[in-house]
Amino acid sequence: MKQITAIIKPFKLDDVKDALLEVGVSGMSVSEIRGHGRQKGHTELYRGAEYIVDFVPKTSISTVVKEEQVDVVVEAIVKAASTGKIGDGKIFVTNVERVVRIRTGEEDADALS
Amino acid sequence: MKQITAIIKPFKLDDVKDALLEVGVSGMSVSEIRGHGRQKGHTELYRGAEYIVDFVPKTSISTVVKEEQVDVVVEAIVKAASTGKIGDGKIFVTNVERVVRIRTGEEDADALS
Amino acid sequence: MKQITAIIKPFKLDDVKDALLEVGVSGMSVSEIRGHGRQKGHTELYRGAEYIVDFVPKTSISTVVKEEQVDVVVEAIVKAASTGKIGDGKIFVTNVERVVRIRTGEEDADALS
Amino acid sequence: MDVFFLTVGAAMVLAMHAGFAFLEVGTVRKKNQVNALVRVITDFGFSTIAYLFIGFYVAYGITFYAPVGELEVMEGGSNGYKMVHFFFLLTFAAAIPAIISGGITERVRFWPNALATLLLVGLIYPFYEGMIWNGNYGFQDWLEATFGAPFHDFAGSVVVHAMGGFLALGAVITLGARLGRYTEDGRVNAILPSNIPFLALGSWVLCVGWFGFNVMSAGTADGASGLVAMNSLLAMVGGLLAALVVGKNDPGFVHNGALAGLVAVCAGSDIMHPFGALFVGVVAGVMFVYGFELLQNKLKIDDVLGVIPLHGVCGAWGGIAAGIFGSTALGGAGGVTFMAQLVGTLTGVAIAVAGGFLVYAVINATFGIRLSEEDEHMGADLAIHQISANPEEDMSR
Amino acid sequence: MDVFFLTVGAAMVLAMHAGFAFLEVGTVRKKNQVNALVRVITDFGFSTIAYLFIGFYVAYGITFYAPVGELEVMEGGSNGYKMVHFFFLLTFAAAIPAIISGGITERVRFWPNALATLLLVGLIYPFYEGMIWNGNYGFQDWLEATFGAPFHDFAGSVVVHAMGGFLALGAVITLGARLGRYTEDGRVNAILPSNIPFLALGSWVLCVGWFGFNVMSAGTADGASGLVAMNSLLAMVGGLLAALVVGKNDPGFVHNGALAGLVAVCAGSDIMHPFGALFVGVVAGVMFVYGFELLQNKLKIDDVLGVIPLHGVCGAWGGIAAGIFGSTALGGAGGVTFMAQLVGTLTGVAIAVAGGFLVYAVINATFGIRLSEEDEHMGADLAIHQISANPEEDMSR
Amino acid sequence: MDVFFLTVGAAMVLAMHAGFAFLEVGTVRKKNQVNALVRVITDFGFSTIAYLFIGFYVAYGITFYAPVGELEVMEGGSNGYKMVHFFFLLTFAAAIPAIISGGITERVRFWPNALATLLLVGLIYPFYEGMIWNGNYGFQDWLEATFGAPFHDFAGSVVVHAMGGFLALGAVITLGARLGRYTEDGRVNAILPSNIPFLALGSWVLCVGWFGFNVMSAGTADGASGLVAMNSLLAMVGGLLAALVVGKNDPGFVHNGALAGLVAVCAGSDIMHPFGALFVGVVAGVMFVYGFELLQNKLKIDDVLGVIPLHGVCGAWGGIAAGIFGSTALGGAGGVTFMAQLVGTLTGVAIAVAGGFLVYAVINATFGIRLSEEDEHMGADLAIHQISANPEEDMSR
Ligand SMILES: Nc1ncnc2c1ncn2[C@@H]1O[C@H](COP(=O)(O)OP(=O)(O)O)[C@@H](O)[C@H]1O
Ligand SMILES: Nc1ncnc2c1ncn2[C@@H]1O[C@H](COP(=O)(O)OP(=O)(O)O)[C@@H](O)[C@H]1O
Ligand SMILES: Nc1ncnc2c1ncn2[C@@H]1O[C@H](COP(=O)(O)OP(=O)(O)O)[C@@H](O)[C@H]1O
Repeated sequence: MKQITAIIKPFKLDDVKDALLEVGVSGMSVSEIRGHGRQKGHTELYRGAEYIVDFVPKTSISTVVKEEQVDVVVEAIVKAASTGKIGDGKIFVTNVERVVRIRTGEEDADALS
Repeated sequence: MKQITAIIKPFKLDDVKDALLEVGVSGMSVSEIRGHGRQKGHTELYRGAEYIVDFVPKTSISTVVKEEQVDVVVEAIVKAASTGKIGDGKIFVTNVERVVRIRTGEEDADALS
Repeated sequence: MKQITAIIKPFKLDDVKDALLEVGVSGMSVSEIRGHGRQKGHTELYRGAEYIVDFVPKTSISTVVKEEQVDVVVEAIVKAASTGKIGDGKIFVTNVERVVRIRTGEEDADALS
Repeated sequence: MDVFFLTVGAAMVLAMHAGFAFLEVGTVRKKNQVNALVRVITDFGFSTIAYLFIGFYVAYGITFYAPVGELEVMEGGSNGYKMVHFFFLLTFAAAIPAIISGGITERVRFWPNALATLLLVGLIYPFYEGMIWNGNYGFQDWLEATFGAPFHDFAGSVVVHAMGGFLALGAVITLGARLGRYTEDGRVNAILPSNIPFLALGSWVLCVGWFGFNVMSAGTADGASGLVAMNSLLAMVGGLLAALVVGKNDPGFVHNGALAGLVAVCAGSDIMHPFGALFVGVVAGVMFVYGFELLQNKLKIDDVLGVIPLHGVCGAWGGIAAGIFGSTALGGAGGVTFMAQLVGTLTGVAIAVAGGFLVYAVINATFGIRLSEEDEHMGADLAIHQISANPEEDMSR
Repeated sequence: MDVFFLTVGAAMVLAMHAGFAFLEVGTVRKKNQVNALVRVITDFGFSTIAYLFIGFYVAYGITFYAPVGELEVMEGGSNGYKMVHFFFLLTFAAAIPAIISGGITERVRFWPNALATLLLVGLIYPFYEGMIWNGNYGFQDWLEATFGAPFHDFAGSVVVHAMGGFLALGAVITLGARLGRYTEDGRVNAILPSNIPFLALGSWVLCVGWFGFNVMSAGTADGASGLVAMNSLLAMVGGLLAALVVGKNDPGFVHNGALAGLVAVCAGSDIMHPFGALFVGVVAGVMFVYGFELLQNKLKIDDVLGVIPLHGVCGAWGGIAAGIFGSTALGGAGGVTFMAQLVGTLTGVAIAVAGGFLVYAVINATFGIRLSEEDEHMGADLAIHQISANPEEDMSR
Repeated sequence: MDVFFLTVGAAMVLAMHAGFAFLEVGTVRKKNQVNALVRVITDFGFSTIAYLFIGFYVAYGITFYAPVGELEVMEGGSNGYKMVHFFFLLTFAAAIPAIISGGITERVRFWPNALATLLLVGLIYPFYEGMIWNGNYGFQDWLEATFGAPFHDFAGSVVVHAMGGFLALGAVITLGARLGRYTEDGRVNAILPSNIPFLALGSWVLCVGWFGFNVMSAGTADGASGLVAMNSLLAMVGGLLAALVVGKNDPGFVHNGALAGLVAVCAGSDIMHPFGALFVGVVAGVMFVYGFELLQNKLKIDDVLGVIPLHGVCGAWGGIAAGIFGSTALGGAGGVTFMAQLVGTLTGVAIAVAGGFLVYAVINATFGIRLSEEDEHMGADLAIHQISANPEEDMSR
């Protein structure tokens, strides 16, 4: 199984979630993070003084899927999350060796609902 | 070394933490996330209008342990976190190639306190 | 590619970020977590009664880099994040199989800006 | 002495504007809190200017274009009563934009709204105010001749509240609903309030200040009536308890229910029996809850705080109720007739509805009244004020 | 004129109820904030009903079952003084459930609590109130005959505060401690307050309103006494500074310490020397801090806001202190005796303790007074009101 | 009657202290909110002690060392007027540390600050207060002899506000800027406020209370002047609208702009024409915004809330403006001269600047006035009070 983690723009979460559900992904976990990349953060003004925003808010959405689903999931995310503007984010794919469903003890493929 | 990440119901955190300490895990990291799975989110009513809750609050707890500890740790989590109701969560096991303790520079097994 | 995740003391974030930028890491993601390790949490007093703090606030900072960068990045983090006091944190290195830049669809090394 | 009396009253009604602000801050989404605060306080400022230079003259024919020495300040022992009276009446006039604000919040542009405030407080409100409270245009005389009594609106159920509430109708409809409030397939999406404690704080401030609004409407310390105080109390209680039951413990309904009772009791608080006032409050509380749900969910009018049912409907109910429960037949003090109350109230409502559509339509046509979609999405705080409600937390890092 | 006077007083004491609400909102956990707000405002509503139809009659034999024309509203120049007096005294009566609320919060069921409010404000409080302030049952005459002076409680240290605080004793013990507060092995777990600024806001509102509570207790504008104002001020300051030192800078102790001083000064504020009042306040501040810790940590009585030490203990101290510092020997105005104060105070405390256990035990036996464990865990906000304090943030997504 | 009058005034100004507290709570970072609250309320306590035992005597020669019976409480129908007058004037005196507090917050040590409060309210403030308001040291006589009129400061633009604001200059400079505010390479780092709604709440409370501050400065109910009320209103509005425009919709500027207008109008509110007051307010609003930016960004004086421009500069402007707009030539009531106002104002400013540097330098040299770097980094809340503003959320787990 593979874990696919996408760092996306927060306002794209709904679109990405819908896209994932459409390609048959049924479970996912989301958290709010802050990111720094090409979109570098910026300097703002408050009452004539500067303040520096090093990190911009991003949303991380991750799902664990069977190997054969990876390509279609990645593609779905790219399509749903892309705006074409800098800061759209990244997708990382990593290997997951074992999955357990806590409720039933089922393992691996069976545990992925 | 392996990283074991469990997505659990938030009110189970204390139990899982105690269970981990009991089986000799000494370090762990926790964060608040939101999840979507079989427990799908729901539609609520406010003053006669609906609002949709797509994600439910979950807690992610993760610990890096030596390979030989994995089974007992997974078992301990399953036992502590399970309520038998949908939404109990999942456990993911992934491979960690290297661990460094920042304070001392110790690596791998030595770095896992 | 490798993902390097460091759990550090929150007030060290700026130093670590600067250190990463210096060694040529250009992208990173940060989130607030709570940790338990040797630095165990503590018991505090409020109006004569105790309350137990099991977890201490930590910051997780993670970056995905090319294999050859791992050593220098780890070293940079250790240097920037270390205070020599318990609770300085850990660094975990894991394997990343695929990286996609959402905006352009570029993959792997090209996707790491 | 009377200056002291009215100063206390004016300060209490001034405080009510803080109440309006926090009621709104608590009800809107977090991204619009700052704008709610700034809009309410600056609307008060614009109202002052409009009422000082135009509105007060329209209603009462009074101006201040003379040296202080000639403004009746020092002589006659009046101690500048006229001036504190201006202050007191201004705090009523300024309630008009404060009421409307709750309906149009989260999507209205700043300066076009300020322009609306100037027009409403300078012209439309004082037009009706003068008609009722200063006998302008012979309207009251005509009512008295026709129905046996003038229109009785002691503290403004109609003059202030129904006027504000029904002016909001045109404003809210001209603006349209907030993005995502109603879907194309007819679903109604709830938009949750940001902060119940602030909402409750606003309501409490309004409740307390209301006793200045009502009791001090007597104008002189010797005219202050315990009946007005007691009736206001009982209507407030009736409204809040009714809203508790009908609104199924919803904190927003409870805290607004108290206000509904107070809105309704203004007109007849000086003539109704306390039990009558209690009943009027109960009815207002029920009306508010049902009116709110009807408007939002059935009629799909996105009146964010529910100011149309709260001030509009309950205000009109108050105007009419004074004609019912003020009668001696129901233990009241008399001196009112049902028909005069009905006609007076409907006249006010008609002026408000017409005036609201007129003013907002004209502004919309000339300047545009609504935030751009992008700004609305980002929130009025960042779009208009470049700062959020909790900047330290939200904006750095 | 006196109507104006009492209206201002009543409005100020009405505001104190907002103070009670926010003191509680700030002290409870976030999941119980909405419930605290709704409970305090609706308790005020239920109190009004109970006092209007029963309590005011029990205490003073006054009812309102007559047309307005006969209620002394217009004639005699009294301007309905009786009515605003009702309003003023009601705001005191309604303080009883508001006080108790702080002790029983976070775990009490809604409607059983409302029933308790009706019983306490309709019967028990006015029973003692009438005994002391209306000379009912010859109690004051007996005290005067026996000890040389009646029981002097100018603004209710005992009649209101000790009564409320000790009524809470039965309530809190009947309810039991919050889940997890005391462990089986005898550990005391701190439960941290949610919001210090709201707590402080509540305290400030109470402090300011208290000057209505005390000064306007004179009943007439001409009776208003600068001594009462000054003594209230100094006791407040004494209480807050003492609590600062004894409470080691704890913001909760400081802000409640001010209230402790004010509770204690009510009874003798019209007769003590200012320095006496300062001292009485200092003692109250110290008593509150130690009393709080004793009760919570040693006696394991889970009185969330500490209303038993605050209103109960400091109130009783105030009743007795009036007999000490009111004496001419200590620079006071005299007219009081220590024994009358002691007996009067203890009588009040006894009635409160007995009444509290009685009312809450009966309600507990018949309806059950405590939330289910599950509801308590989830929080009263979601359990009772289906909404949290920050719905936008907490409830969607 | 006058006791009632002043009690209402004193209660309103007491409430202003809550306003000071919340204005500060909203402006500081979250880690210093609790400290702001505790410091403001305890400063009020320390001020009371200092003014009771020393300050009131320094200014007016009055003490309270006699039994109540001799304190003019009961006789002469004065009802203890002297006492409530003490209370009223104390609330002004206590504004001094409350004003300064906003400048020195986020880095000042607790007890050294308390000591400063004692010195300022016991000695420095009453020295100048007595000079102006009690004719001490023949200063007013000399002004009148020299310039044709005494220094006119009706409600304290200079006596209270400029005094407080310029005392803060020495305090702020002695303390130095907050960590990280100005970098070595000359950059100015913005430090964002934590909570705009609390800031706005503080401002509203101050605005409303200010009508007690100004109108009740008449001292007697019969002296209350509608002109004062109206002028205060218009200056407030002028200040807030000017700050809206000049401050580009910034909510902090708008809400403080209202205060700037009110600060400036105190001195001449009883003699200026309403239009003059409006203009004075507009100028004050502009001055505040520019003064704030000049001080913070150019002069690099880290006056957190901007109390030096707000109270200092606008207060001085108010003192001088009374000499301009109070003249009959500009429609005012006359009785003032420009030179007397100028000299009186500058004298106050000079005393304040000198006194501020003196007191804070001495305290700094003896005890140290600034938190350790570590404590400042952690925040005054945890460092001094061992608790944060939202303990449940921040401190457990
Ligand atoms: N090397 C990296 N490792 C971890 N996270 C990264 C990395 N590069 C980018 N990110 C995350 O992705 C977000 C978007 O990346 P950015 O470079 O700004 O835009 P883009 O992906 O469009 O080129 C960043 O804010 C950060 O959270
Ligand atoms: N495939 C998945 N990838 C990542 N997280 C998942 C996945 N499936 C479930 N989760 C997480 O686990 C939580 C519980 O899963 P759910 O399917 O609702 O219940 P159960 O595990 O009891 O079947 C989800 O809310 C989500 O956070
Ligand atoms: N085995 C582990 N797995 C996951 N996270 C860990 C582990 N051990 C430590 N951590 C994280 O690192 C933080 C610091 O570790 P700790 O043992 O307290 O100090 P140190 O690393 O200096 O020995 C912890 O609070 C926790 O967040």
